[in-house]
Amino acid sequence: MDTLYLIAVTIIKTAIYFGLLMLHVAYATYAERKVIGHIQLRLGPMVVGPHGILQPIADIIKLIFKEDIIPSAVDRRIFTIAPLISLTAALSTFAVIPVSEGWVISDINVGILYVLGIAGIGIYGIIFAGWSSNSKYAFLGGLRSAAQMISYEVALAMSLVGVILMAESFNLTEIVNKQAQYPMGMFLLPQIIGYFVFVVAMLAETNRVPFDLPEAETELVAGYFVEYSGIRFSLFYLAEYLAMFCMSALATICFWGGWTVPPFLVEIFPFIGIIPGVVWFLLKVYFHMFLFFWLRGTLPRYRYDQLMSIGWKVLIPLALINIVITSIIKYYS
Amino acid sequence: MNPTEIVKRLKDSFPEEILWYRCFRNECDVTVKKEKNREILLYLKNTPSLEFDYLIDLTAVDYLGFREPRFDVVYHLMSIKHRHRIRIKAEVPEQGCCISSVADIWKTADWFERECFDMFGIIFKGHPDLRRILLPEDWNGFPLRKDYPVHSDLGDKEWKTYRELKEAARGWKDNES
Amino acid sequence: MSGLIKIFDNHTEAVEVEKGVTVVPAANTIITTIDKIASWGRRSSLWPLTFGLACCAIEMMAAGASHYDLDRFGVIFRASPRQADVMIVAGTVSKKMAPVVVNLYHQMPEPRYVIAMGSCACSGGIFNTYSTVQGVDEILPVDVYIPGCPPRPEALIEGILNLQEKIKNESYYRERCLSGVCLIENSKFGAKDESHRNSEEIKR
Amino acid sequence: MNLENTKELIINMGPQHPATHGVLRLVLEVEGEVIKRCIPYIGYLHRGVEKLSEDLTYVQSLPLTDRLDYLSSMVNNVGFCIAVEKLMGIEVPLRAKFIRTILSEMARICSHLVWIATHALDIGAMTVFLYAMRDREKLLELFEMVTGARLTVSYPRVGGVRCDINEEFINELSDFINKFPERVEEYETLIDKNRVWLKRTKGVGVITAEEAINWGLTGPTLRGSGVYYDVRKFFPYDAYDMVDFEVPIGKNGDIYDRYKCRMLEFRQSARIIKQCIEKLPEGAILAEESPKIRMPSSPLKIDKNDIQFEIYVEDRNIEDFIKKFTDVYASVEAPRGELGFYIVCDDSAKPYRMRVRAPSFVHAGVLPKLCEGALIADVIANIGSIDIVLGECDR
Repeated sequence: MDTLYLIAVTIIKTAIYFGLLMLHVAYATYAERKVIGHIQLRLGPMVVGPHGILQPIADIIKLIFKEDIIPSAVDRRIFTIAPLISLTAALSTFAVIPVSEGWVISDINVGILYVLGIAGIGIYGIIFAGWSSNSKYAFLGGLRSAAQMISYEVALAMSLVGVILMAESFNLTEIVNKQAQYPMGMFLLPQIIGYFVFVVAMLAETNRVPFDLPEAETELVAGYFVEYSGIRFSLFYLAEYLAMFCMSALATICFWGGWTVPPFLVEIFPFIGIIPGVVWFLLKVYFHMFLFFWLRGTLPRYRYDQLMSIGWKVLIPLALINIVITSIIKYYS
Repeated sequence: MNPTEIVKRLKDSFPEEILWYRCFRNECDVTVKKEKNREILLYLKNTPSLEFDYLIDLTAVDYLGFREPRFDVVYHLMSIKHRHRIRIKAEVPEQGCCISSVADIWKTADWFERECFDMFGIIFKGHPDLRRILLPEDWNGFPLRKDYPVHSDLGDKEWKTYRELKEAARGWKDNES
Repeated sequence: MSGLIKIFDNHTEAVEVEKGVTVVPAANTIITTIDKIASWGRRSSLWPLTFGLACCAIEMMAAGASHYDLDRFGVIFRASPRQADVMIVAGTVSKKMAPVVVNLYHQMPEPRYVIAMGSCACSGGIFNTYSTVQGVDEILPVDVYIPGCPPRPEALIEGILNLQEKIKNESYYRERCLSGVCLIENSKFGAKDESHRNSEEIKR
Repeated sequence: MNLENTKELIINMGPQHPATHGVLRLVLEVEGEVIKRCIPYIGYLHRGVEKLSEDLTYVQSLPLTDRLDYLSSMVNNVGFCIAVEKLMGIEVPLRAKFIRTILSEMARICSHLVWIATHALDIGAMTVFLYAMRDREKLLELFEMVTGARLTVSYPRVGGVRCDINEEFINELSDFINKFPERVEEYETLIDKNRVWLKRTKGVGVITAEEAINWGLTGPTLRGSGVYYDVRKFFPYDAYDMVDFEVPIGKNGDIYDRYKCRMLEFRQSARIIKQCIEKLPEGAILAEESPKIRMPSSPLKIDKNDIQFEIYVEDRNIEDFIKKFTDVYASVEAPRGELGFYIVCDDSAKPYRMRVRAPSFVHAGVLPKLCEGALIADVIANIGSIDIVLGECDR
């Protein structure tokens, strides 16, 4: 009976989580167009619904009703499975991400490792897509993506080692709770180097500007998903935005104190203590999402070799230094 | 240097090759025999006081029905140092329609000569890669010759691929109506 | 179509209202709703192919830029034909370019639309010469013509709005295959391969 | 692994590609990301302008030149008009010269704005694109005010300009020109101080001065390599010898220097326009002897006494031919480089041959040299930095 109950609860939780997540992803595209629009002195979607609020819905409906082309020269099986791998991997990461105290589908004790591991699987989808498309642009996009992800995964994981050392746990809820005793209730200040490395690596992991080489529009047309159309294309799109959300959530949890309110804020405005933790969590995630959009509106794109040298020659040494410093401080205090 | 002086020096160096010169609106053109065009152009480029280091333009003109060697290959030269220009023309007949290439003297000439070949069918001997440049490889005829039609309807001379495209389009056009 | 009706309604028999025309009674209630949603989605997010040919492409760029901002209408340019819905033929189509244009058209997924932007794409314009196609409708089915040399960005926006109007009035199930698939089947010069579309897919 | 059976990956870039500025097609042989060979294919926009003009009169040919380099159609028109004026021996009224200069420089700013917009977009900075287009929109409005068209203006006439400019236009233009240098600084803060931009442009796509001359490059692409050549200074036309301006020159010949040259040209253009507005004289705008549009079939009047010639061959009766066919070459400094018109006249109302010496055609030819050994991303940057317009390249 207990097991059944557990399963039922998990399913319901997952369904709610899933629905909200999809809504978020859909409106992330809308938010991106709006934010970038305003950076670029224009308005973004305005006509479909008031202030273009129905734009993402229209996009999704259109993509669903679009013809789904499977080109004759592709490797059919891999071509069909690739977007699913990307999407599944991106979705699975959310199973362990807590949005508030106890609001998590599965509270496992190696949360960070799980997220990093699953995010690593996501790149198989991209490589498969690039390989199976039988298109040179897609192929190059897939290769670039593979090299980029492998290089930056190292930096990303290393930047989190400092956090793990300080929290003495892999569990994400635990990490959030440990942050209470640090200044501002966050790991942000003690782990500032780690945070910097994490943000740069997170941009590269999610293929966003200035590291959007795998899908660089002006070089590789659309990169690895150049041959995908209709619903399959939208799955890649979903996966990309899910990955962005996942990385933002990870940054929030590991560096920004998750759903907790910075204590000094509560001291100044006592009433904000009533606001539920999930709101704080979302606000912090939205800030990171905004960061993605903001950078997209501002920065040019790196070249391939420069991207690699930044990853290996700057970020990884920085992350290592961060680990050493953290360990020394940890050891002596 | 004054254009007429340039012509004079050219005439002194190549007395046999120069056919005539003409000055109009302070621009001089010298018509030469096509056999020695490379030597003349090299002389113009390498002589210190002339130093025509810059090939502005290379083209051809078709004088069908007006003059016997039908084509003129026209070189526009300029010297950045001395700020003077000159125009050299080489007569090319329709039979044996060829002239030596200058692509190794000026890199610019590479594409200009290809274009000239594309448009007039003049063959440049010694050119590294003489292919059509603006039109498709299997195009019929040389459009800038005076006996080529201007307008779109080419009839039999139509490019093969385009004709097939139009036939294919006729298929759905019939369906639509 | 009948397959979809059967999902919702398995009992009603089809009635022959006219000779050769069978209709399932009351089936349209479902179909029209889907129709409406689909066509709303389609017309609200028209993604054109980034495909500039000549002068008109500059006006197309201007229409996409801040002052006119095509993004307001949900129009964002996609560089890959696989993800585009509408091809704006902006500029003179030369004969050398014609196979490429047709090829790109084949690579776009159904339903696909073509806007001929500018005099050259409509009729050849002033360039009645040996190397230009006299209007892109000689090789592609065109939905909307925008005259002008080049048309102003406002004209392009008007053209896109007209296309939306056209989509509004057309059924989701309307067979647009006359424009695309038939062309692939009929043609001799290998468009079937170039379009990279699985031929079995088409037959289904 | 058996390396003998490996071969390079061949990538076909274009004619439909977001970064090839229209319909340029490049076939790249790459090894990994490094380019081993690059073969440009052009002609996808070949419209037969040169052939078509042989079928039209001089005045009718003018609109064709608009559509060559459609980003700066005004300069093309001026180039054509200057060639025909030279042929006919028309002296243009002073006011018309100044108006032409003003509008040519506006066209140069317009064209460079599109260049910075697309170049930045190619490198990935998409916001610069929209900022530049905003200013361009203002200039196009000014163009519309005078000429009635945004892009294809057909404003100059052989012997002058079509209509006069008014006070309102001058006021708005001065407003714009006064604000414009600030705007240029705004672009520079957006990209010039950006590490990513500098990394992508410095030391990439280098052309030395000798190579640049040998390849026949002109305009900012040549000047970026440190060669001082500008048609406006060397062979002044219109009012350029009456205004004071500098020609910016680069040093290293890389993408950054070419970028810098164009950025400095923005300011020089603004300076020229400012001086022209100050010095703008009153008077006629069209020479009296200019050909009338309504009489297309009247032949050109050319004074045959102007022709001096000397024939060195005795055996040919060539004198009539020499007298019949007169030809001129006139060039202007288009935003892309030297735009030349070579016109052969056979005394009829139509050009016997009109040849356009297009800078983009020459510049596209240098692409293989620039791209070989570079990375794929550099190809995009290189195409942007030589600033080609395919309408002019393919004609």
